[in-house]
Amino acid sequence: MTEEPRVGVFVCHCGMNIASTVDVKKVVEYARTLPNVADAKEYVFMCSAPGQDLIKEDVKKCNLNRVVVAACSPGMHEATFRASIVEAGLNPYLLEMANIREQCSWVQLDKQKATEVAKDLIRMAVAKARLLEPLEELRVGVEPTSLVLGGGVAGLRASLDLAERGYKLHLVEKLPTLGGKAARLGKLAHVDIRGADLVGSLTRAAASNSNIRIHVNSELVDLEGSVGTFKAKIRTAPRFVDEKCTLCGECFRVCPIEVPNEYEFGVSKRKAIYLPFKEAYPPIPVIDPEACTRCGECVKVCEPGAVFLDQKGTEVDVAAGAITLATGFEPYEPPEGEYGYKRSEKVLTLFQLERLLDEDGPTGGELKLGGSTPRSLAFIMCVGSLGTTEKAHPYCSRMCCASSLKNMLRIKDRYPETEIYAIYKDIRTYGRGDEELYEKTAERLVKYVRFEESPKVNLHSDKVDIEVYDTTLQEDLLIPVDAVVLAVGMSPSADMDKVRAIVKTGCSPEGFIREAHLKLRPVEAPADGIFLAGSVTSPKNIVESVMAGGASAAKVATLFANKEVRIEPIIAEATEEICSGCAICIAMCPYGAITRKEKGEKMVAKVDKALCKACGTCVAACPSGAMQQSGFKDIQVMAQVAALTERRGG
Amino acid sequence: MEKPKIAMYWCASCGGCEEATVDLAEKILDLTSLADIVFWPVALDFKEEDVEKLPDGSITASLINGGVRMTEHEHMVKLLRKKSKIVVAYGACSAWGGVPGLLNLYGEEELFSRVYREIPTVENPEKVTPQRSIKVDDVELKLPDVLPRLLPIDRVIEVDYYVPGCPPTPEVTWKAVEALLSGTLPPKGSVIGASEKSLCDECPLNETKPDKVLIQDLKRPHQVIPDPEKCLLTQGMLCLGPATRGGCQALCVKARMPCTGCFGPLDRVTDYGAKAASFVASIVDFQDEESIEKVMDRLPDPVGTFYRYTLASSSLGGRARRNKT
Amino acid sequence: MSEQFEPKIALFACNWCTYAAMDLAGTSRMKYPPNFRVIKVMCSGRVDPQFILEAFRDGADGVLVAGCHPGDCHYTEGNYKALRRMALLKRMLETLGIEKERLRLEWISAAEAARFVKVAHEMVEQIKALGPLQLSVQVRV
Amino acid sequence: MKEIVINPITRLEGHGKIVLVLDDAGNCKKGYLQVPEIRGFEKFAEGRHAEDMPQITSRICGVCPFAHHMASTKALDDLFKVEPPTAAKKVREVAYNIFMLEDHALHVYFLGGPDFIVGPTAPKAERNILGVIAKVGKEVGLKVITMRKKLRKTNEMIAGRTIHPVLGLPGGVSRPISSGEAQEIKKLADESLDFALFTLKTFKDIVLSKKEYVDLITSDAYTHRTYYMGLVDEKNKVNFYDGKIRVVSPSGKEFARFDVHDYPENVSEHVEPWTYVKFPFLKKVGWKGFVDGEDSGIMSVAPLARLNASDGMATPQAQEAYEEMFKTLGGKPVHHTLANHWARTIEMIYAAERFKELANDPEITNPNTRNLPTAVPRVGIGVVEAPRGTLIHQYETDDRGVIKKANLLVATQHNSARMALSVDKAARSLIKGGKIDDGMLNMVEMAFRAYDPCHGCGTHTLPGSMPFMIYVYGENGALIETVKRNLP
Repeated sequence: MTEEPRVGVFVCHCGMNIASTVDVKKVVEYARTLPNVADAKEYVFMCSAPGQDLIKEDVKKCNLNRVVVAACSPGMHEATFRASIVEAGLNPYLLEMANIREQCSWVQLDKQKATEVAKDLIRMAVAKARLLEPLEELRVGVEPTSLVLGGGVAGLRASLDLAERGYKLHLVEKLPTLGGKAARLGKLAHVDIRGADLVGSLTRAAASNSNIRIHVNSELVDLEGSVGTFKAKIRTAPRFVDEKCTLCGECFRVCPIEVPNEYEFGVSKRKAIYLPFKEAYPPIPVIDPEACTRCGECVKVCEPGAVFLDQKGTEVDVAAGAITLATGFEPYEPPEGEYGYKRSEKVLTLFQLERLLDEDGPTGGELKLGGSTPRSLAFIMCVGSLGTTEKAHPYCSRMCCASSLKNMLRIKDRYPETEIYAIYKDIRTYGRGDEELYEKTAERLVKYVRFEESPKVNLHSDKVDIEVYDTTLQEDLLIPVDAVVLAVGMSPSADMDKVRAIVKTGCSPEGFIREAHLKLRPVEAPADGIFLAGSVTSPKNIVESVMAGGASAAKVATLFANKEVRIEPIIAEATEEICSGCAICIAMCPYGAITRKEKGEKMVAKVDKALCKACGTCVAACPSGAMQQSGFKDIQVMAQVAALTERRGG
Repeated sequence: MEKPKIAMYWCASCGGCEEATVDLAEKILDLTSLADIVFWPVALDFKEEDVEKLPDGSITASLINGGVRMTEHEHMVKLLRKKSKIVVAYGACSAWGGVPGLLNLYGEEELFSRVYREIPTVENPEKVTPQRSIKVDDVELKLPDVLPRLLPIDRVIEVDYYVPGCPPTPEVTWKAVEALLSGTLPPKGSVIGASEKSLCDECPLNETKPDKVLIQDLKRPHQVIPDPEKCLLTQGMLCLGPATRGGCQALCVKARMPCTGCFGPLDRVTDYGAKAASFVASIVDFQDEESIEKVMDRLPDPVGTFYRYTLASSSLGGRARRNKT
Repeated sequence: MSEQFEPKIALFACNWCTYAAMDLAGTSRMKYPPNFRVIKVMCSGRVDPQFILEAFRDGADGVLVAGCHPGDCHYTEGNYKALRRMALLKRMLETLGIEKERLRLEWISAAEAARFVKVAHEMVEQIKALGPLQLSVQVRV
Repeated sequence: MKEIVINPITRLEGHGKIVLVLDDAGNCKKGYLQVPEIRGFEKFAEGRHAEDMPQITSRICGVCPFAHHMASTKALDDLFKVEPPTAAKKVREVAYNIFMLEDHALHVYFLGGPDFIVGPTAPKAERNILGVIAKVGKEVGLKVITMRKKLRKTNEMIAGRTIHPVLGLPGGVSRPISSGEAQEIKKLADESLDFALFTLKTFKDIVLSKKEYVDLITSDAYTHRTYYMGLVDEKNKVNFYDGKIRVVSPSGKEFARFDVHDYPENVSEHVEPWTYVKFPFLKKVGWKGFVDGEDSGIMSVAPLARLNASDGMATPQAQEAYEEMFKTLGGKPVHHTLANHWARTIEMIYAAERFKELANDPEITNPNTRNLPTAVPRVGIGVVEAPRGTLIHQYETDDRGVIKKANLLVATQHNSARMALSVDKAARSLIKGGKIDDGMLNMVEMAFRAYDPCHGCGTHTLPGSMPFMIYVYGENGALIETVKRNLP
């Protein structure tokens, strides 16, 4: 910056708000004595039209090239005064404000002392203003196409809400079918429909919406760029069966391979060539490449010739302005032996129970364990939640209580004689209608046993014993039952870390994805352009997941509607002539905005302007001073500091 | 035409800077052919008065090493400033006080009582200490005054250029001399002869760094046998290379020892120790106070570590000294 | 000086929390001592230890660095970086003969105007008790 | 009465300033050597990390940084109670002998030597390395310069840096020597020995062949009967890197032989109000003022002292030269200060021979050069023979290895009392009748340059003679005359 700074200082009375405790005259006189101050003026309301005109005229008259306004908090009128100096032909970032109302006149009583504070604040502002530089606001055009990862309820809701607003999007699902976990639940609480049907209505809508391009059996494998201009690489695994398939079912019959059916949470088996479930979308079978031996039986029996064992996977690059993460959760998987899990068919998880109670499930809704229907059942609650065991998560998984209660009632409906124990640490029926479920179970004589020390499950050939200290009765109980249901909670989805690594976003202490702000920005990731739906951020029930999906769609739509993102130019930048590529800054950035790029054979840090959010943490860490933040450069802040007293600031 | 005149002078230094110039070896002869060395205490001699006699600004460039410790130094550097067109702070001591600047953590009294009384081998029943002036068989013997603090020369006179290093390597010295003789010089106050970037730029281990440089522990050199193929900092050793000006070609790191910062700060850094501490603290990969403090406990002497060569030039200049009010 | 000692305290305030909290204190017409001189930064993570030593050198009797509560940083973790740096700097200040009470790190959210006022009173009292710093330092000529 | 101040302005902060007091007859009745400098390493060592001391204390002297670095490193071995692997010890000793050789060469050819090689009476302008080159021939001169450069480059390779090395750590050295490097080192070792032998030959041809020089060396003005101290191995042979401290009396009898840990029982330091340097002396004899003889605790260190304090050299060719010297100068101990120059060339041969032994020892390329300390540090003491004499570092730390107290007995300091004697005696025997001429003053100066004193290396001047400014004051302290010595 070659030109000699000519600073104009404009002190506002704000009616009496400032003038009553700050001697404005004195302050203005003092301001005139400061180095590089070309002129200082006062006015009763600087923000008023005449006040702003005063500034504009003065900028021209005294050809000022820096402006200090001493008035209210920048939060109030920085924009106003920036606009007025722009009209006067100056760059908006050549303005510095001294907050002498909120942080001075309003909080001080003694006029003399308040006046001293005002003088100091103005001296410091002038010191910084001298070194201000013109900055150009950055704008990035936004590609109005979205990328939604995860085809569960949250992802589907997010996709539909966006598509219905007229935006195009890619819906990417890792599994061969849409629907997520909800599609594998039986009858849902409060509404008398099965999970598969609930999800089915969404998948059908998505499938028939021309704005939505569905990629099942697919994963995001690479991501470049930033908000507005992401470039995503989507890899689709081979399905080995194409749409010519008529679902005659011959191939299932002849396939010699049987493996546990993950869509039934392992309570039944499926073949190597299979249709995940009746309502699966797309309604095309798929071959499990791990299980398949390539024996070719299916090819032989396939009339339409829809099976291709040598099919290859495909990769496609898509441009996206925003990304919504709806990659869901995993049911908590108890370690073998925990509460007898996997040691006996009499011990099953809540999700497995859902399958057994589903009319379309393997048993047609019959509750049969090893051929017989249990006459007594114990639900152990909070399995994998509330820190009940060493491996358990510290948090509450929110959905397991209501879901357990619902299932208890289903069992009571179907097998009224069944004796049911609810062994719980805490019952949290916070959702609408859930409390009624709780009361109904009481009416239906479900026996509640509360524990602090998690119960012990002893397996016997004919029955299961549960040892537990009941904190209500305050005595040890031995409860013999025929079967045990483990009300397992929710864990972060298995490939969460893989996804996070690709989209470069942080995780919460629980291992879910961290929100930009827990309360105020719950469906946004810290990095711009990354949105969050469903249980990627924390355990959620279906209602909450759907809400989050809709909310995230609204956020994406807002971004798209603006057509471009404006970036405050107070971002960080590394001076290549000084940067040695020491890499200290990279770990400082919560947004992954800094990378080391080879320049010639040497390395230097490079900041992605669109990713930088201007916190300046990398600048404070930069050991060489190569990294600087526009508007908050070391020399600018140091000048402000040096002006603390007149010793050096004068 | 007349050859440029060069002067070299030493204040409170160890002689290493002189050795460094002697290590120019045969290049010294080149130097003498390019310039007249008008003043070089190790080589030639002038008495103060003789310098006085020189016309002001008649010396093309004075290279001064060592910090200002005694009253004579103060006087002499002021004199040289007057007589020289260009004054160069040569070496860590004159640029930032260097290792002897660490004495600024203590007062003169503490120094004298330690050296002349407390040290166990001292046999000093009458508690004698050296005197500024003392009569011994009616002759007055004088000793020069020790300043309350050691000062980098730019706290006493204006300095035009800096040549960093403890000591500057022959390569750096020669580059600086060439710059001075070529006359094509950077803006006043610049460092000459060394790199514009920090040591990492020329360190063979820089590319071995992972994307994110973070540490869970600080290790002092005697506590770890480092993998010579990996960046020392990423192994938890306090290598100050990232904060230190390059130019030495990473001599210490090549000897598997961390950089201790003898080439000092880069242009935009005003307080080397604070900056070095800032980057080190920043990469301590913990978020709870207790774990952070645990890591800091591993480094009992941060001041001596981060200010090894620059304490006298730091914002505080040493242990805070209050104005007598 | 005959009048009673009014310390000068440099306050590095995070734009999103403490700066806002101070504005709130103002709009709620709370009162606090006239000793703070605010230097606004976008995040406490921007505060370079150099700034703090410079402040002491340039006449500050105390320095207050204030940012968002842990976990609430507007930039997710800038305040943790501040925490790390202050932890180390405090140790250095002790060796450098500056009482650690003169450097204070506080978490004050945008809503905690009252908390700011409380901290302000506390710190001013502490520093008045310590007395003026008034360093004598040589600067470059 | 008059007072003469000789102010060696080669360095203003002192490193030797001479005050001569003349009686009314103009005869010198007292000469003082003042050291008006203090840098306080013992003090600011406090609070530092112990393991940093080898690098911090090397800053005491940039001419002999290796000496402090090594004494400090050995103090750390002791402090952390950790034994370095044999390979590490050998690497240290290789570097150390290279350093001794190179530092002695500096003195012989650049500093003290010119007095003899070019001659004390030769014009000042020639009394420097260039004069030496003129005298011994250009190729020889270049040989000296390149030899020194090679030695220093090699130490840079081994120790990271040659000025302020970074090699030393408690329990070893920072890096091993690669087999490739070992090859270069072997080559250099052979050259070094030739060079050392050549140096002795040159010294003999030029100095010992001239009667007036020998007379000068043996003249009474340069003779003091003091105790002598130096490190010796178990066979009482000179060793630079390690051993026991041995003291012989002026009559050549063994007075003491002790481990460095017992130095506080054997050595004390006397303080004078007119100089910043302290005067170590033998505690068991006691401080009797600035006098020599059996009853005065004043001792001497450095080359001649080391040879006097030992029963010989540990290597054959050095031993030969050792015997020759004592034969020529009339048996042990030799009390002639100027014989230090001769002793120095003999030590160069030893350093080169020892260097060669180690260079050919396959052990030096053993990659295992570090043992990590485990003990809780308390107190550590280390000793080496610096070019200028016995050098002792002692540290006391807290559990974290932070220095609580440090004590440094610097080599030159051990000579300070005898140096004061030398200056006083030379001045008194040379300056008579108020007549002061240049030659005399050079003689006075030679009296202590022979020690190659290193109060921050004040007397290391290329011209080989220290420029003087002499002020003659009258009784009333008024300046009577000033004499300049070899100023342009």
